[in-house]
Amino acid sequence: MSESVKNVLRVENATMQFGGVVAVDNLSLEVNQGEIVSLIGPNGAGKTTAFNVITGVYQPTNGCVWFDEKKIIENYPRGKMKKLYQGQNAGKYTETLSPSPDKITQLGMARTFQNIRLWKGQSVLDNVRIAMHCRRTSNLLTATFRLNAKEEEAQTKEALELLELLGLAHVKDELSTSLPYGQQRHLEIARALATHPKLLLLDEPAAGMNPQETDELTAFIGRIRQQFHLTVFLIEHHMDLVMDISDRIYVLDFGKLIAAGTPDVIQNDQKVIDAYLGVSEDA
Amino acid sequence: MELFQKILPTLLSGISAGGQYALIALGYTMVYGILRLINFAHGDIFTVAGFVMFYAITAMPLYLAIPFTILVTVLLGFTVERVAYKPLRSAPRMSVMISAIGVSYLLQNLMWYVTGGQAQQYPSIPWISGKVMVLGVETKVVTVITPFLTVILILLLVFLTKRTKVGLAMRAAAKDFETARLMGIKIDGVISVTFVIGSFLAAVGSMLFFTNYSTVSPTVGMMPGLKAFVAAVFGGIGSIPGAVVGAFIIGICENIIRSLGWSTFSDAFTFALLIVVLCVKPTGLFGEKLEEKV
Amino acid sequence: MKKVFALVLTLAMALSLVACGSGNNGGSGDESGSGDGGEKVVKIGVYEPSSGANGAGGKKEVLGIEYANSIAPTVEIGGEEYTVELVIVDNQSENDKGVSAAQQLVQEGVSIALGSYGSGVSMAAAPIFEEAGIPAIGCSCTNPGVTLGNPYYFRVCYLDPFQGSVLANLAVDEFQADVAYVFTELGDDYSVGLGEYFTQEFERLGGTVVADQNPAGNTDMSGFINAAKAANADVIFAPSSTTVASLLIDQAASAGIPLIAGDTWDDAVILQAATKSGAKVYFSTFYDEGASDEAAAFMNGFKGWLGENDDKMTNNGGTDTVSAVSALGYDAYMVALEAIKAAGSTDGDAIRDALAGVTYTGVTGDVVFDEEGDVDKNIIFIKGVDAEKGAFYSVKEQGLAE
Amino acid sequence: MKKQNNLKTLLVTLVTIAVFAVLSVGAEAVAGNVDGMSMLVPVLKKTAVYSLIAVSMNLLNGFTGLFSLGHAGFMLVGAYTYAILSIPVAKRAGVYQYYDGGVVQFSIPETFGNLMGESVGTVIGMLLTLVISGLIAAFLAWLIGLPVLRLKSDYLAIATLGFAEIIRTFIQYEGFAPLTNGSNTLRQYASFKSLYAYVIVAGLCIAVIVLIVNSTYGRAFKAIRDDEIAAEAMGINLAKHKMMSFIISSFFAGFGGGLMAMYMASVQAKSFTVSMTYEILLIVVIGGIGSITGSIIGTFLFVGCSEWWLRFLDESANNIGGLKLLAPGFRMVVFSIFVMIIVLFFRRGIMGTHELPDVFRFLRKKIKGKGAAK
Repeated sequence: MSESVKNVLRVENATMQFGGVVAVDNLSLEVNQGEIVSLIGPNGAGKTTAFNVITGVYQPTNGCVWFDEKKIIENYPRGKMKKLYQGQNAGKYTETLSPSPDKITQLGMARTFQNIRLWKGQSVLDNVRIAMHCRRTSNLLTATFRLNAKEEEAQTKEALELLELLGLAHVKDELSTSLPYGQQRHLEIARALATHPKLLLLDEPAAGMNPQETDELTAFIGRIRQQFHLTVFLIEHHMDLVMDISDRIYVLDFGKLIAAGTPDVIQNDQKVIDAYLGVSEDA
Repeated sequence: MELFQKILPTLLSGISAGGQYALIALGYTMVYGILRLINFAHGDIFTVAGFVMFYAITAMPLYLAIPFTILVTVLLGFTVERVAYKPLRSAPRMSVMISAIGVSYLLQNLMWYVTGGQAQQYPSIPWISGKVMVLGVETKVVTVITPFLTVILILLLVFLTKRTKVGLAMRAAAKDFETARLMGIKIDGVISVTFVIGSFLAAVGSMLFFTNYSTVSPTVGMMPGLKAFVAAVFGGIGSIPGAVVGAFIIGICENIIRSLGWSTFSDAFTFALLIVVLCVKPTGLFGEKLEEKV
Repeated sequence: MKKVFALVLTLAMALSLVACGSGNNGGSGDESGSGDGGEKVVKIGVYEPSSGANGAGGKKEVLGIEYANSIAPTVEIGGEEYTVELVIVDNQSENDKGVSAAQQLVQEGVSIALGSYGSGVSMAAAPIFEEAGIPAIGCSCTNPGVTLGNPYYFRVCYLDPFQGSVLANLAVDEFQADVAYVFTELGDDYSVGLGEYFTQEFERLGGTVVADQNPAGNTDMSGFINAAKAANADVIFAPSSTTVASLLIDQAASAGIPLIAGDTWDDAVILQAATKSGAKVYFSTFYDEGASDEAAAFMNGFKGWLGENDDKMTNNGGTDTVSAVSALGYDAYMVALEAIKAAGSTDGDAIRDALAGVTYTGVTGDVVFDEEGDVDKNIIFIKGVDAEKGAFYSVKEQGLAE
Repeated sequence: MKKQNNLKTLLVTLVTIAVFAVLSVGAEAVAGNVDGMSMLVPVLKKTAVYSLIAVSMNLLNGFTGLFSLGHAGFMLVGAYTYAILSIPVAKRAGVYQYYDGGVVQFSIPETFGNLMGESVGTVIGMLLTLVISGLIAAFLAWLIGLPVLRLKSDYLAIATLGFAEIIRTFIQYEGFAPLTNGSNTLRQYASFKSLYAYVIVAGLCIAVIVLIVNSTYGRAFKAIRDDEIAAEAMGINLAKHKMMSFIISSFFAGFGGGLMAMYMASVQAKSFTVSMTYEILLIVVIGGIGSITGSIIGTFLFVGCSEWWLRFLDESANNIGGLKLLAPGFRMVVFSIFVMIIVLFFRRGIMGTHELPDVFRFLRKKIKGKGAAK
């Protein structure tokens, strides 16, 4: 890190409670400019829920989220939840701020999904172009009568470049669902990049990939961070990848943060070992 | 007392209408509870029951005609499910709904073809067609019987769903279709039972309904069907008591509006009520709260 | 592959349909073709509903026309004998479908059109007939709008303003009514229009009107009956379709208030409903078999004709009751023949001009058209239901009080 | 390259419409001179009008995945707006016979006819009135959309259905009768006479819808249909885009309603019931949800079958032998069985989500492929 440390994402005391179940419990974390940070933990630890809170899919029950030094999400237990609330820091937050996911994406945060969510009926190229829709300058009228041809052209060109980068250029006209699994994951990343994010959230990008593909992906994530000046926050079970790539790692278990630090620190942390104990690295 | 005398007929009509809506609404709510399908054809099945009774009575005595009508209606409900909904079980919900609309279209055209579009007079059923005095107001026996019969049928239904094995299976299927299937519940059987019960209630409902409003025509079931559906949504779709309460509220409200001389807007009011409920409390009055899933 | 198969199959289906359809139509085309060869043919279009809300009534009107055609199958034009060919189309009681049907008549080259049951579809077809220069004779469409401003539309029945006024007079003369409850169907121009004219006249005669409208599809009439009772109404005036009527009759019976209605109630459905419930029902109609020799002859002839033919009987609702609309259909056909004869031509415009001068004594009364294309009938037949016998009976002939 | 492509598309569209217009003139000639073709022109006119309406419904139900059943309501508003604004002043007294000629005392086509000359001005006035019809329907859609579009699938369907019924009630209400003529028919307004006029106007509207569907907004709509959550996560504002689709769809439904009013020559609110919406929905399903050419083909088949080719099924004279099957109404039974077969066994309709040009391209490729193999 040559430049001074500036955090892109800061989660403060975020708690997500569904009925009586606390899925994420008082989670606080930071992701700094240019870093690659991983969020790991056993299955059901609340990792994806944390992502959903950060990207606005869920409204947290309590706590707040900062992006680019601006508070974007905040909530406190209200209504029925007031009585039900089991988490901590009740009363600390008093505001409600819950933009919809699209607003958050437009601020410069993009994500991929664990259970791939490509647009099924669309071609590979269109999947990427649709993600550029949020950056359009055209309005309905100009778009309908093709007065935005220049923009369209530029977008198509950029989309093709992205596909090239991810090795998908040769299948650009195929239906997205006809791609093999690994390529679908790549397409998800291409789609996320198409929104021009500052922060890229990857939810298990290597799930279902073989070791060779995983290695390639590791290298690739490093490359795009350089090329697009990205900050990356990822959830992953492949420990090789995580340890290889991460600047820092957060570990969740039963919704609670149990450890944080550099790969070396985490690898030797007793709590983490306990949480994963008896389970092979690839679990 | 004089005021009471004025209000009573309105209330009686309202309760009677509500009872009939309730019996139709139950068919909607049970099917929706399990399949998440608005069975648009339900109102038409109800009308077919009316016509079957009309034709049955010309060929056989009443005590045979009633079970015959119920049997035919139940068979129709069962067949519709097997032919038009079962093949689409894995299809998107929209396809099934379109299929339901198609069935409704077919049944209406079929009734038109068979009857030639003539409205028919429903036969009178001796025990319930008579007149009776209630608190100084003359009314039909059926008006008084309907709410009681409705309540009895509903209690039976609640007993069925809460205390029997089939009921347990139905509730399981309503909660989680896939898991229920994995747990060894024969889902097709459960769905068939649901349609059978729904059609049975529609048949009984049609007898009460047409005894009260004694004209059967191919499109007569459409509006009551829609209103019964509104009642089901209003009460919280999937909830049996909800459907009943919703039906009575709508029946009574409608009649009050009519008695105030605003009949023009009585249907519009029903729909407005629906939209308000959907916007304020999408799960209806008694609807089970659905956890958000992504 | 499956997709392609489906596509091919559907296309095949569509093509076979086209083939079927054109084959069928080709058949009817051939008939007229043979006409060109030997005998001369004049085509009369029948524009009536045989399906939809008014299908039952429309079919009865067609029967009257068909019966007339069986009586007078030819017409003499300029000394030559022409065979009359009926071209019957179904307007399905709906305006948009009616337009297609009317255009079909135009394309078929009819000289004159008859119909329809229901004023709405007639008004929908009026501009099409006018543009094509084809005169039309309405049978039972009573709304003033049918002929008003439509120079090619004529009709053989009386109009709603007259009918409404007469019925208001009936209410006063027969029932000494002070308060009338006027029940109309929301969205139905016939019902609302007749209600309006009744109200005007009834109020002019010093009565009070309480009115309400029934939204389409509603089956629960108890609210209206309650309201009528609450208003102490002496009569209920309920111009409505037969379906709504039979619902109303059933529920009005208990209230003991007599019901008055317009021409649509001259129907077996009403007879059944009123007989069953014992309600007091009176309505206006176009035709009374006892009114004249022509009327009696028509009734006997028509019943005999129905008896010979099962299909016709089915279309008449399965009974041999003679509906007023059948009589009107008969008259309309006969008037059309008179006009064709007078015009001495099959040309639409010539027939239109001739129609203005036609005088004809029909089974529903004399037909002489005024400049608007309407007939001047100053008496209306009032019929009632005899619940014990289960039959209609003539109450009186009602005119307007001066 | 892209620009050229656009130009080409535009050219192709215009040429297609022109070809259809020429064909329709031909059809009129055929109908007048060939026996048995008398229904051709009315069926084609209705096809043109209904195509536009079906395509507009497809935009919402097929391309955006919003299952709305309120179409008849917007058509009703469009038809009434058109009729009210274009009845010639002199004829108003006759049309609004119970309301002293009504409150509207001008006619847009007439005014333009006076200003710019009978023929040109009237046509411009009519087109303008059609656009106004669409705009009013669109405005209503905006009002209704605010509360309703948050609802999901079948709840949305039932709520929009309810709104359509409410709209109808208000139009029929006596209190507004000086404006709407209440329960009575509106008639004697200006309308297109020739088939080609319907074909050109409907064709241009459909062309605009095609342009929208293929624009960046159209792609966003399709993304919402395919996966709402992913669409939102990729920065597409769901509320805004759903509303946009709803408004556009309603605009064309209103515009189509105006055309339908012209075709029907008289309008009455009672014919715009739920059944009308169902019919259009079935057309869309037959053609293929998500295919514009499918909707057009579906309309032609639907209108043709229900009004023309199956008519012989209604004639008891055509009964063969002792079978008494054929009678009035049988046509509609056969027809609804056809519809059910398509709904059940050809769930994707005739075209699926494909367009006719795609199919041609596919076939050409296949033929070429075969040639290369040889």
